[in-house]
Amino acid sequence: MKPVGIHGVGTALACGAGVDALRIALREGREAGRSEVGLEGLEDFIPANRTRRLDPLARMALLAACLSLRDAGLRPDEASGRPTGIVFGTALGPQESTFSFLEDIIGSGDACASSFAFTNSVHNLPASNMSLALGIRGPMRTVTAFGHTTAAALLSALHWIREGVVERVLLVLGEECSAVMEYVVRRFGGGEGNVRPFAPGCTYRSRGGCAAFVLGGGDGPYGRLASVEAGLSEAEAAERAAGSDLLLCAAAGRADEFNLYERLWASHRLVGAYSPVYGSLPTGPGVDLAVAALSLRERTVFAGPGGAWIKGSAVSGAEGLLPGAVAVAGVEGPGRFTLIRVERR
Amino acid sequence: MDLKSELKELIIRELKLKNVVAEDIEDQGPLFGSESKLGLDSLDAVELVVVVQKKFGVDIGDRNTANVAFASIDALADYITKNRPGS
Amino acid sequence: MRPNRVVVTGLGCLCAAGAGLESAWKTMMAGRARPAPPTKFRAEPKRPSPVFEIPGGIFRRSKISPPRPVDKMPCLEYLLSALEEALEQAGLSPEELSGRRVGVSIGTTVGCTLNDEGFYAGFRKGLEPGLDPVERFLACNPAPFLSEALGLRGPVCTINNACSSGTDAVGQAREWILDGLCDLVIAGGTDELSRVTYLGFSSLLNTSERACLPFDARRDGLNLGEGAGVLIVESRRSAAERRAEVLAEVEGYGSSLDAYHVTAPHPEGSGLESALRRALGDRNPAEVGFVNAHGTATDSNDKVEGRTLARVFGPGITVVGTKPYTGHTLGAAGALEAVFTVQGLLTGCLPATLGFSEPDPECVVVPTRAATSVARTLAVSTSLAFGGHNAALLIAGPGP
Amino acid sequence: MKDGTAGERVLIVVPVFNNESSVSGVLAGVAALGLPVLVVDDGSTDGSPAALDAFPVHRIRFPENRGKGLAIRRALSWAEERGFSHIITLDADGQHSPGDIPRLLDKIREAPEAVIIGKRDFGRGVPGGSRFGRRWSNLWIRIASGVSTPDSQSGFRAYPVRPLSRLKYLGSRYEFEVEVLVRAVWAGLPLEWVDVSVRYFPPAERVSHFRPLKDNARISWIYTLLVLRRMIPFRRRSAPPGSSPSDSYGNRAGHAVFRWVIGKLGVRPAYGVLVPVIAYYVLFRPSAVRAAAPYLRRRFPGRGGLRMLWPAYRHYFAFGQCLIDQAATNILGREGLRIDFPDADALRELSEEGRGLVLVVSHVGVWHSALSTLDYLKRPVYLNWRRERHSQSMGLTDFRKTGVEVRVISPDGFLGGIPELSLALTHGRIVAVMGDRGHGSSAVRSEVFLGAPAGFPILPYHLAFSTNSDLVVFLTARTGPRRIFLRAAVWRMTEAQRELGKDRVCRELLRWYVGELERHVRDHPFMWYNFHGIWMREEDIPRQGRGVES
Repeated sequence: MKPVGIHGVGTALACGAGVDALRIALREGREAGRSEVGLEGLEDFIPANRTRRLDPLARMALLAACLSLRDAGLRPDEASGRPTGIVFGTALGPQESTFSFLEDIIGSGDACASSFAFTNSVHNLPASNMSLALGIRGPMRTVTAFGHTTAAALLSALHWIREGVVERVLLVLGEECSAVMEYVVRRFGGGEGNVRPFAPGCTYRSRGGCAAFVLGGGDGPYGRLASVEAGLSEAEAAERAAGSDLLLCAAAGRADEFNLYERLWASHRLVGAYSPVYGSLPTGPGVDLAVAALSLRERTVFAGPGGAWIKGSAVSGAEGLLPGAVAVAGVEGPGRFTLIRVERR
Repeated sequence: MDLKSELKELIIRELKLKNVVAEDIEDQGPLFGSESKLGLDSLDAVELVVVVQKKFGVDIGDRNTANVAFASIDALADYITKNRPGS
Repeated sequence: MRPNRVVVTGLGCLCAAGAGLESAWKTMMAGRARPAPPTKFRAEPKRPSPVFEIPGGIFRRSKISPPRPVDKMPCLEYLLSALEEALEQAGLSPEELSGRRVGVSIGTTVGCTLNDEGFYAGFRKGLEPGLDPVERFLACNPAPFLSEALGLRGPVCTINNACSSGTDAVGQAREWILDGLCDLVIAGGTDELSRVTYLGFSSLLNTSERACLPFDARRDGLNLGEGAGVLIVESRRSAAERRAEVLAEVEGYGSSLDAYHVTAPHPEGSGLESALRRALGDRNPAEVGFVNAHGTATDSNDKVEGRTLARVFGPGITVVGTKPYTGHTLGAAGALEAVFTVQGLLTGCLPATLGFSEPDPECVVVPTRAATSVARTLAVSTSLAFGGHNAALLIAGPGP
Repeated sequence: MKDGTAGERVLIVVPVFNNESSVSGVLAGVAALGLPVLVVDDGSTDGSPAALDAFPVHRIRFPENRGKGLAIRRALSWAEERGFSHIITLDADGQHSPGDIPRLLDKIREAPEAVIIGKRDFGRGVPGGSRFGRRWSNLWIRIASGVSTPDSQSGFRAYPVRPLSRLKYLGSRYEFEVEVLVRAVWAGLPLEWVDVSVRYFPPAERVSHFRPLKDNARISWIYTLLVLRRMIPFRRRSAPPGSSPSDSYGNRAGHAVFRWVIGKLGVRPAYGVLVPVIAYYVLFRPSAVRAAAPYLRRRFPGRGGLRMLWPAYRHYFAFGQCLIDQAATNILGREGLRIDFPDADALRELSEEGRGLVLVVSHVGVWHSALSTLDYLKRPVYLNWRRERHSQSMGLTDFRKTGVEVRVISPDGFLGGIPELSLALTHGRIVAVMGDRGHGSSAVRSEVFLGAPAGFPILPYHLAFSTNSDLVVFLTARTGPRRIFLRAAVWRMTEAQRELGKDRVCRELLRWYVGELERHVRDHPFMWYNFHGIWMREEDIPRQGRGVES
């Protein structure tokens, strides 16, 4: 089976834009708190007049994509140099545009619905805007399947690369946080303070953020995607994760997640949940994949903020433990797990 | 503020134009097409139809009417003055 | 491609033309269609346009017990009805599938959006509206819903590639089987008519005030529709083991972006052409008997699609547009049209592209004017999506 | 290839003796893995030494051939001096393929403290001798160590360096590879296996220095010696440091015999066998009497010297019976077990409230069986416990067969496992913690027990207080052959108590626990088996407990 490597990582999160901002936040244990995802950096990559019509989710996704390309040593205009595909995974989709379209209808009447808002409210527009801004003409797939999103997106990317449909895939996973969603989360019992994975009560807070990856054949500086498995039972996930040095749980403060992940972390020596750094995201496993890649590249187990640790050593820094394989676990649904293993020899 | 400058502000704000100010838009200059430096396309034209409807209650029924009304700022101002409800 | 081949063993269809493939196909072959102003919602768009609604109650209640009531979720009701039909034809029962590694790959657009006007109206006035619409939004994502309802363990994915979602869903099912992730996939698409999409397409000025006329010189826009299409896609080995009747083979799939414009297709159809080439693989285009075109009847789509089909398959290629019978069902379109493509290969004939009379030199190709017989060997189904994405399926029939 | 796994540093060891035809191929294969290599040239007289020059390996040379066992023992000490955590030995005759080394590395990461054996796939084409040889030595190993191993002769292995380099060995030639397995099990190291491929050459080609007659004789001799050694329960000098007296009760041979008797004949005959064995302990093992003395002197005050022997005998006899009953439950299953548990319903009602519950357990009676009866609560139990040696061989380690889902959280883990235990409690799980002996650094506070101040851990009470969980003192006693009595005293943690502050509440909880324990040992004098010296000399009673703020 042809190895698929992670060649570039780009993140646009509450802790800042770029993989360096994520590394600093992980190393210094900074919490996302209520800070917004800064999108100003997009102009350094794409001139403003070519991104004027993009809504916040499309902007965030494009920024993360450009950052991942730069991390892989590519300028935006070099993205289309080789056959490249785009996979965009989002659970909640473009909410700003959806609700501003409704605002128009309700506020100004049926005939006054904005075509900009309607266009942007179609879920694959972030991916289309990436193709326009970066001139990418390969295959495209936008996945919106809640808990299954991350695994489904990765499986598509793996297939295209292994079957030679493309040489590279720009994989972007992310969420936009609208006022409506904040209200919904509050009504569901989401907390005001910081996200605490496995906390007794619900500390889930709707937060936006994107993680982007440049995937390609052969090992990358971050290692390779050793396996991506979906629909695993709890026992199967625990067994698959057993062989890795570090297990990351995409726990993000939901009230019931202790029972969901209990068997997984009980059988594991080193466990981390970094949602306090980037906030609660339904595509959390996507950001955890970025953290896994960083841990492998830096040969480091990041301590993360106080709430990030369940079990394991608080040691971090270059001379810390030497992870060779990191597993990322996410809950797809009742009794179903996604398990992604990233390895770097 | 006269109708023409209002239209220019409107176009810049509603079509989310960047690095463009009202003074850059000439009254007779073409709004669309390759000669125009505003870089507007068919989606901007469709949105302008909605904007004109929302702000002035003037309906631009179909593409042919749009081609005529959107020829330039002057053309648009004339069309609106002629078709504005109560004018 | 690996030795493992991917075949279709079950078809399910629910659209304005009929509840179930047999009745829909009969209506289409008879050249009957009933576009009409919407009755399920009130709207005053700038350009009112006829739609293809599914009358309530004409379709079978599914035996599959959904984990949550689906009465207020037409997307899911349509999908369950089409699934029921497809499973029956494939000789599979929900009990038999439970617990097995079976994939669910479904395309949709409206099926996974929280565009509930009532809820938002309450929110914008700060009235703290009830969360039922949100519960429905969280429950009605089609693929997770189906996988949980049938207790399946295979991969799950809902694709939202706008109008090509259904085609991509079948393409993804094929990828999963070739990768050995599962032997059987429930693939398809579903969408419901909603005020939001109705007003949205009207705001883009690409809806017609009359019945849509694909590839016709008089065409001036699309009509929206609703419904669901489902295909049971499995490996040839699995079908042989179950001694299931193979209806057709999903031989190829291609997906490709134009990188040209957010709402208009690339003038030369470069994206569509590369999707077609990829779907054709090493097959000679001349072997293709007919194309079920996207044919939305908008000015730019039919011009670009027609010219590209002519360039790839030759101007004389037999082309059919089925949207005059179903309307543009968005997320379901690709799936319904894949179902109709297989049906065309099985029956060896295609319906007329209803309403077509005046050829348009810009479109080059001329779609079927009446019921047309075709070779039952090889066919293509195409989709050109909002945002410049193109997808194509190459489907091989039972043979001449 | 990275140099091993999380924290592990692995050295590849290749003993060589006149293997000129195959050593280069083996070393080339090993070099590709990028791991450090040590070759022990056991007095080769052929071209082997010259062949070694082509490879960047560390080398040790014996002037004359002294045996593969000695070569490996020398490699073990060489590795220990240089801080290697593991060595992987593979033969120089090409029988083992270096390509399988990554499998051993994965296993090392999974079980760093285990001896890992490359289990050869004895498919077709393997000389009869080897298969018979393998089965024969497997049988001896099972008798000598009570552990069954599918391929005890394979020389393709991974050894944990530190624990093994401290043991004393007799064998210097091939028999060493058998002896090291037995001693490893005695030292409490688990055995693990990974499948490895095996290349057999036609007899003519294979360069083997295994002298059938002489070496088989040595192997048989070592087996006999080990089995005999095992049967005679005299004190083994090589008990690893830091193990408590109760860790090394009887040894593997004794346990294997008892298990055999229980399995075949039932518990009563096993009690019969116990009579002479316990007599021997009490009469000839001063350490045994010394370990039980602190408790017995306080429990039966006024009996000095020889008159203490009889209570000591009864105490150890009861302890032996408990171990037999526990083994019986493991072997025969739970049907024969009779349980009297008057507080069972009270505990179920408390448990059904779903709040976190701290179960304070003690080294009394057959507490493993007691825990396993809690399956009726249908809730996972987290157990903060370090497995002792003797419990391992008596099969006390796993609770899998008992239906209760026990998750052992080792006190040697991060912060003693406290973060995990508190997390489990906040999510309504049951957490069982030892009340009569702390592990490692956990805080201890003094409380009068049987008339004198003794040190007790306060971890259970800290946990209950900080997570607002109720407590249950869970005590058990053996009241007859395969009969156990269970007692659950409940303490509801209320808001009012929490206002009193952690120190006050923890002191009261400890007093409550010690009171329950005291009443229990009054009723069942010979049921307490915490042979640690918990009673304190005056000077080392801590002013206030070294609490671990959790």
